[in-house]
Amino acid sequence: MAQQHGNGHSVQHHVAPVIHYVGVWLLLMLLTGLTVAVATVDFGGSLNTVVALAVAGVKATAVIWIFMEVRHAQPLTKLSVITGIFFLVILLVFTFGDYFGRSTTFTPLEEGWRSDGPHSVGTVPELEPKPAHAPAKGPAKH
Amino acid sequence: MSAQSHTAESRGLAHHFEDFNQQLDASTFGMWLFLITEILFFGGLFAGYALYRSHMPEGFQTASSHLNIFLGGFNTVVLIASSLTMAMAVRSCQLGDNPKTRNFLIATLFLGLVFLGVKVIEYGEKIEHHLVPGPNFDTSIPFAQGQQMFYNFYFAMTGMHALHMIIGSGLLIYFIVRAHQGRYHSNYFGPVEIMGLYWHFVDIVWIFLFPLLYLLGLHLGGH
Amino acid sequence: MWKDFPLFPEAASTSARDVDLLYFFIVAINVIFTIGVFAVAVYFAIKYRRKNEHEIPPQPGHSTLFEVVSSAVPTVIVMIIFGWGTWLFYVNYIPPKGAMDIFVVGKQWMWKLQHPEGHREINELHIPVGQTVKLTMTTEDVLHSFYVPAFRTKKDVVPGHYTTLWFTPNKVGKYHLFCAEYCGTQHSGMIGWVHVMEPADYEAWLQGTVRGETMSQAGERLFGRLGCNTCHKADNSGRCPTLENVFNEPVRLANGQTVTADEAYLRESILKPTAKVVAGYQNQEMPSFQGQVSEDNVLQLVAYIKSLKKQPEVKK
Amino acid sequence: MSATLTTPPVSTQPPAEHRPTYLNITKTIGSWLLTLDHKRICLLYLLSIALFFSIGGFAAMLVRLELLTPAGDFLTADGYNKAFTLHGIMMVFFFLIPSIPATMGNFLVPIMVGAKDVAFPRLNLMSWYVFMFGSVLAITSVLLGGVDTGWTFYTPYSSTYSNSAVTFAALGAFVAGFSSILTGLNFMVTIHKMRAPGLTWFRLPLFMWAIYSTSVIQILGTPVVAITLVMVALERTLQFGFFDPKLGGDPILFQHLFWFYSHPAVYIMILPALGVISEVISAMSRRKVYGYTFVAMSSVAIAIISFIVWGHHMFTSGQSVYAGMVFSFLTFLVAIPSAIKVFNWLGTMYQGSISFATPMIYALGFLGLFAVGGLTGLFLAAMGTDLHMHDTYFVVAHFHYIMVGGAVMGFYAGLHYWWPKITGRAYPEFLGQVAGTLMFFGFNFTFFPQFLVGYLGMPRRYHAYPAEMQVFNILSSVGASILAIAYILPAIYLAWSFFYGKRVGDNPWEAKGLEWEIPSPPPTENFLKPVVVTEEPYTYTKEAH
Repeated sequence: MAQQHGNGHSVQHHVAPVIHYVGVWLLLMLLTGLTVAVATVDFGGSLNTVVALAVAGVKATAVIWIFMEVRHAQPLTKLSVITGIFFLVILLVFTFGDYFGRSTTFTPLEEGWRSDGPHSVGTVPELEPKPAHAPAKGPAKH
Repeated sequence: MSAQSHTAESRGLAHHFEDFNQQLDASTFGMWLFLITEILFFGGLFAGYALYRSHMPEGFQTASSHLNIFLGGFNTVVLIASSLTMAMAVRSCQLGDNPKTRNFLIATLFLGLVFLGVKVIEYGEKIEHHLVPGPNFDTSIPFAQGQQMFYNFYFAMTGMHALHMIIGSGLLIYFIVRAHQGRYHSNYFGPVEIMGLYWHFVDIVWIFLFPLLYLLGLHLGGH
Repeated sequence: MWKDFPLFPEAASTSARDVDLLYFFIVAINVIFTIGVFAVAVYFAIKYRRKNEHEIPPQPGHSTLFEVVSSAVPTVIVMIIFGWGTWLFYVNYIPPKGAMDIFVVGKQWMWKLQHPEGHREINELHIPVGQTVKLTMTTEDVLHSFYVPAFRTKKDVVPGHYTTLWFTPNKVGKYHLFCAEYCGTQHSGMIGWVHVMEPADYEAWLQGTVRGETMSQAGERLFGRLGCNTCHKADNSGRCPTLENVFNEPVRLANGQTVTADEAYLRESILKPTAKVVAGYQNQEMPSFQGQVSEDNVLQLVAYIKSLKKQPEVKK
Repeated sequence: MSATLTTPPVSTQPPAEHRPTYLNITKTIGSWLLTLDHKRICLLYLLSIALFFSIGGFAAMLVRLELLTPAGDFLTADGYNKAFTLHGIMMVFFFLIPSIPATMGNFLVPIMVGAKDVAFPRLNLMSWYVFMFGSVLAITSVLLGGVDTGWTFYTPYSSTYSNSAVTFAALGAFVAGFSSILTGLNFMVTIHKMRAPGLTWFRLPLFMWAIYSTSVIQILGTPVVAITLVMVALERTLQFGFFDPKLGGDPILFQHLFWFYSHPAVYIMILPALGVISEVISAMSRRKVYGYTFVAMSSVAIAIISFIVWGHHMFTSGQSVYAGMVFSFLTFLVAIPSAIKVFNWLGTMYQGSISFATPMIYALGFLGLFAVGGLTGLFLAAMGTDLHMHDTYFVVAHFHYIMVGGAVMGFYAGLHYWWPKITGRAYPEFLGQVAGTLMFFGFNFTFFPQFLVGYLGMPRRYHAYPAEMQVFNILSSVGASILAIAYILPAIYLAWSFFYGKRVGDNPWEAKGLEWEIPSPPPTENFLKPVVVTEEPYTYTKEAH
């Protein structure tokens, strides 16, 4: 894919009509209005962020696809855009994986484990390593 | 990317490239790789922002409600317009029309400076209200710790974004001069296209910053 | 001579033996593969050494079987180690019930340890053999790490969080205590000893040392001095929730979530009251005590709140 | 791969003194400092990293001298902390990361790709100046009293409690990171866009695959540490409390952001060495690399998997047990490609015609030490044992086996293998073999005792330790002095050979590769005639030469 040297010197590069650019500009203006409108509605909890990011994502894709001419670009350029975003997602997912994983605070009470985090792990048989002598019961917290 | 040029029709072709196609290919791909590093560079800040927002939601929402939505929205519109003028500049450069390119670049530069002007106003406002994190941060406000963390990221992110705008404006001036000298032609427009990629990227960063920083608590009302 | 220079650390806790077992398993694999690889390389180098300057040896073919085996065998071995190591960690991750609580506060270059009965120790920890001990640890400044090599375990101590570590010593003796996370100039001075004693000697030690007030007594004194009792009343008549019987019970928050009132929750509510506000109470009432109370005081207040029981039982 | 060059057989080229080469084409200092020639930039880098390697080595000697005695009596506590931090920063940011990519990579990438120069020559020179500016910042931090946070800059110590010149060191590392990004970017574009006709991906030498994978990591990882160091600098100067627990910050977030780059960074250090060893073993045994595609793909696999394993640095920092399990599992996976490479190297040596020239001595040493380094990683990837071994000298020994046993041995192997091509002169063979063997034994003498004292529980970064651990530290310090000699010896005879070494032909090893088909030292434009590549790499055909 690197070797399709153009025949001779000229660079074939088809130039998009102006209407494409103005069209995208209008789309972006609309989406900005939508961003503000969407922010006034309470979708409850974390859904607000998801919706806000989705609208911003659409705007960003429009800019990338048309303004930055990725639609005419080689597959390699498309791949590099996706790789960049993919590794950013890796950073976010694994970092938050750690933080969300922590919220399941285990309280090994009598009836087995009860997690207080948003997602309950359910009852897991009590793992009781045999201390030499079991003194009086008392809540031990992680 | 373009080194000394000798014959007229191969003006702007660097010695180590076979032809214009390879040179454009290489420089565009190189720019995209640089933009990947920028995605991850801002990504680190977004990761920090997202984590602390999930830890201190009320602080972030209260602080975000102080921000002036109108100025933020106006800036977004200005930046989208500058993206349009930038794209038109690249298009006219591809057609080899140097004067038109120069004019669109000047428009982009003007919009960029308007954006920076609005930022200066906003920063001035924050400094007045002692909302700049650090020793003189006004800790009497509710959720002081959460608000201070919000302003940490507000100044870090918009500051880094403004820095990229300043660098962009400097580059625009350079390209305006070269366009004015008529350096570009339909085979040699790579540098302006790369400038366009950089500018559009900076616009995309703002597209994400605007909802995350300005519209955070809008649904709670109270603006 | 070798007694002074041990080649292998003492194993003084129940989990030490398991860790050593996994250690020897991996050492065995390491020895086999290292000797194998290096011996084969040297053998080939000698057997196929170049005879004359321009010799061209037969060129290799390609056998996918070799490739599959050379990746499958390491994968299997490595998964065995993964399973074993993760099981070992997971089993020891949850402190068993009924452990003796010790509170540890790391401070730049010393360990402050507090027994609930009131004994305070600096860089020293006296514990009876066989008694499971659970350490609830925090730090007043930078990161530290509570590390006892003889028990084969360590845990970083992070400012702003409680981290826990537990072990059950099963051998009497005096073992090193180190700070394993770099914490500044005297990082290598932040060391001490863990004395594992026979229960009888431990009791003697308990009586022998001067006993300050217990942690909950110190907590009660602080509770009064800081004016907490003006709002937190036993009969729930104050403007703030009562604290009787609160510890380790579910608490409904203003934002609808339910959280267990564990040590971390109590600490956060003292230092950052607005973080998790109890349902039915505004969030502006309680001032933050950040900076007014040290980590030791917070631990004492938590111990006091843990000791508050509904029926007017004599204070432990 | 042999390329059908249309020039007459090279041997009839006039000797190097009488024809223009990239070395003698211009003589002024200005022409060297403003050069756009990738081969000259390689030599500029070689000199600068030799300087930083000696500074780092000097700091290492201070550390080893201090650890001779249990009591901290040679250096003060603060002095020791600054010594090991200087050792860490100099070695990681200013020697290991640029070592092979910036020197041999710069020299060979355009040649192995069949191009006149890298894609962006001016960017290449700029990356050297950015690198030197970064080093000036780091040296300034030393002159201002040194920095005592360790090369990991862990907050909150680095951002609020340390009163040493942390900001300068952090900005120095930040700027050096940019030089690494620019080099990686340059190589990726060159390999993608400037390959000679007929040079498909699977005809690229394995060194190119290794450099390509390293560039992927440099581009994807370095920006994250750049922003993290900027955040630390902001926190120190303007009190922006990103990581300050008193202002609601979380030090664990710093660790996540830091290790997201710093673990892939250790693969930036070792991957080029793996590429060099593939080249050296293939040339010294005169055999095609066994399982070429597997070895190439394992480089790329390492580059990608290295981004999802960083949690194994944080098993003991209160990380959630689920995240720990996921990170532990993935860390074990990343060991597999390295195992594939080692077995395929052995396959290459089987039935080969193996010469014991210096590069092969270093490559054999590499095989042994890299095997130990890789396998001792298994202890630290398993959560059960990591609890005991984290932050002890076991970890120090593990990563030195990979970095010094692997990356530095690989660097020396490559330096000796391509020395005739870079300078057109031969290095003294016997001295080279002596230095290689000395380095292997000196290295083991230094770092093997650290495994034992590590399991005994001696924590990292201690300048005073319990008396019963003294034997191991004495052994290690003695070994370190042998290792120092083994490092200085090549520096001396290579410098000598640069000016007075015996002239060599274009292919002294009779190896296969585009770089062996051009004169040594090569002319500025590398290839005298356009290059067309027609066959697989490493094709040592049966007919006698």
